[in-house]
Amino acid sequence: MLRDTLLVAGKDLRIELRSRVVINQMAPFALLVLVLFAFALGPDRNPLITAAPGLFWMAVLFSTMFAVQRSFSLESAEGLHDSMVLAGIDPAGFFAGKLLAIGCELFALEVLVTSGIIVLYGAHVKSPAELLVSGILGTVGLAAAGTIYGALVSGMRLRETLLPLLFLPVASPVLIAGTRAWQIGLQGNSSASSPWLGLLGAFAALYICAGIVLYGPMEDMK
Amino acid sequence: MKYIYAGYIIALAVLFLYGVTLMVRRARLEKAARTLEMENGRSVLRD
Amino acid sequence: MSTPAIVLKSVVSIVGQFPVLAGVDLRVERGEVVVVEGPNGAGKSSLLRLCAGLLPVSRGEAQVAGYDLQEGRDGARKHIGLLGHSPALYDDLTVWENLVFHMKAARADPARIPMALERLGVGGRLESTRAGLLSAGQRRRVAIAFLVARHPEIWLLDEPHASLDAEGREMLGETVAQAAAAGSTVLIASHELEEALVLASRVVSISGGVVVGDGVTAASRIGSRAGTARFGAVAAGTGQILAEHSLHQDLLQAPVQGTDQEILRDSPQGLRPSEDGCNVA
Amino acid sequence: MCSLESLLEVMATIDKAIDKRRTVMAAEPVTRPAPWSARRNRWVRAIGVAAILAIALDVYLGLWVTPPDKVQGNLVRLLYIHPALATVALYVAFALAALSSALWLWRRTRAPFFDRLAAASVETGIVFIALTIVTGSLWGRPVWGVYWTWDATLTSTALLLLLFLGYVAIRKSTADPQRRARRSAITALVAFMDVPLIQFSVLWWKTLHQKSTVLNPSLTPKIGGIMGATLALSFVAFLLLFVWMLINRYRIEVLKESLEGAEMEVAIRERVAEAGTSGHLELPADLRVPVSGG
Repeated sequence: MLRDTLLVAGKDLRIELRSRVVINQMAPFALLVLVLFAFALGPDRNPLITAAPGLFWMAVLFSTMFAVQRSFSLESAEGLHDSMVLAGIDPAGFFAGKLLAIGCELFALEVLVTSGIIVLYGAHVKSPAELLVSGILGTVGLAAAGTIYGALVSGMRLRETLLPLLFLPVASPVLIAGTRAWQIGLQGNSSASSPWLGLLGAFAALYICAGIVLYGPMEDMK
Repeated sequence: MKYIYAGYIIALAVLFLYGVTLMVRRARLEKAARTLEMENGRSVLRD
Repeated sequence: MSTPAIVLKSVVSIVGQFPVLAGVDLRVERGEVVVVEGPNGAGKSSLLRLCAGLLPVSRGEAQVAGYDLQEGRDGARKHIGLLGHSPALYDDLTVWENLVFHMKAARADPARIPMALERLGVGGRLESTRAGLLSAGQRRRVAIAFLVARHPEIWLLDEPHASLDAEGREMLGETVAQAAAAGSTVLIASHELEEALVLASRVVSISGGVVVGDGVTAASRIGSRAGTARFGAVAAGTGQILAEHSLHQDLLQAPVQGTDQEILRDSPQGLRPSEDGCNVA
Repeated sequence: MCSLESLLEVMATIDKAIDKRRTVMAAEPVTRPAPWSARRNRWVRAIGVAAILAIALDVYLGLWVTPPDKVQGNLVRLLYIHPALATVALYVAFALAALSSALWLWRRTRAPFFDRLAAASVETGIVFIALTIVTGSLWGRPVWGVYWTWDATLTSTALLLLLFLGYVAIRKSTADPQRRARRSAITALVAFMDVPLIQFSVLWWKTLHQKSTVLNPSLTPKIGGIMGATLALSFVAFLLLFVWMLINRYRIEVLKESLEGAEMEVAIRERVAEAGTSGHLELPADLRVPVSGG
């Protein structure tokens, strides 16, 4: 299974390096979201800073959806999907590979958005540990849930509208916990962050297991 | 107190409506199944 | 004869609400080359995709390469190579990367790739170009090269001649001939009958999701372009007897190797060569 | 050239093959479920009547007989609907949906029954959970002065409603029964897995954020006597109603699928008929040999 995971992830990331969709399109989009939020909340600093954690995770949530849609559009060509199924790739490996690829892309975007927030909003970070840990756990969780729903709707007619409808309610705990963890990261009293990180960790673990268990039946329904 | 009455009335009305629609849908489908059955001379229902 | 390559017993396959296959009976022995023909939407591609395990077996039984398609589908997939309408290539990756990925996914040895690419005339410079830049014909040759490299037991070719030039078709002919000679079974769904019939030893007509005819072609040596095929098959479901008539007038000069009986004897369906040379399935 | 008999013989074999195909299709055994014998129908009707009586009693007791609460005054009367709706929706309907989806996904226990049961319980559950939200916000209105405050349970219930609306969306947009069943089973499981997470995160989000309101509708005040009895009655009443609705909704699902199945049989037969007539081998002109003979 690990073999297939690395194979699929390697392939996705290599395609990404070649086509540079994330760098050319999603990165500017993430920054654009930050700027739009600034317009929405007005120019003065303090509303932006207080809202910064929430804005960060909203930007990450939208990027997740784009990354998932992009990642599953690779295999949308008729022949490709058949050859993937025919090659007998272990479904869990395929899921983990996609998860890994989307996770890396998202993490890169998050680093960009964080620096964007620090620069644009002038937020200064007291304890970066919180940001890093919540960022990783949140990203893994979002990537896992996103991959499950991405696979579920791939091949369906109205997948563009179905994916947000299905994915966003499920991802809400990450938004809530992530925002709280981030707030603590910015304010610095890191003692209070343990329940939120625990929640993010639980979400990530739960959806990774769900993906590995459920991916088999999902695959052979195509 | 009027919120209480509103709460009760809305809840009961919606439940009643849903119950009635269920019964109507079921009746219509049962009839459709029976007519289809007449046409093909054998049952179409699968459990 | 070891276990037959493909055995389908009144197989019904329902996709969405529509029965693409409505009761197909087919038996293909190992090493046979069979052409599946029929009008558009008759279910040719669906038959191939079913054999590849990509369509559900809603009713009936289906065994491919000895595995039952309902339970042991994964087992069967290791032995099956499918060449679909759109070749399975990632546009952003180079030809070489594409093939390496597919070979590794199929747990096959990537070392066979250079040889396969050379055989199909897409080796050398083309290897490092992005698949997106190739022409449709080249992409199909790369897809065929993948099949050659993987060398599965059962080849399922869906419209293989599409977008192939003369040279490409000849290469395809050779590849199929070598595969059949090496004991693989080949199923070709095609409209271009002249090309396909040269390769095949048997024609299956399918229409309306049902196999309506199964005739044997007395195809002789394929080899060079000058191969002829004495067509003794009865195209079932049409009532037209395709009497002894070589495919192309200009091909007559090459003699047909082996006598009638010799050619027909090894055809699995045990055709009765009647005196006046008209063979009836 | 070929003699006529061999030609006729060929034609005969073809027709026989096609006829055989048709008979095989026609004789397809279609299992017929018991048309819900009168006895079973009577049972269903009994449950329905019992549900209506219980609810009538519950309403009567809740609105007029039970004494107003010291703290909340008459507001407490919603206590006899809101918690019952919430518990039935969450811990009966959606739990049942998740359980039957899991059973459907597991190969050994896979049966159409579970898929339909999941569909029926989700749809009924959605009605119940929507009403929970309505009664909850109505309960909060006089207390908080506004219909919606980001109260922990209200928010998480709203999220659950959205979650299972996704289930209905997926179920409606796939045609193939097999694929639809598989997709909705997975959606139900994944959605139900999220329930505890949402509950916790919203609860902590509310409580860790600021002290939760005293009059939190889900914190049922300690009650006894007539009020406790009515509360218990409300649970039984709404449970009965749910069971009645579930059975009917399940029956509708069975009928719908059977009718879909019947149309499919007809489609198969048309396909087979179409095969007999138009099958032909398009050959290049020079190869086509005109059929000669008597």
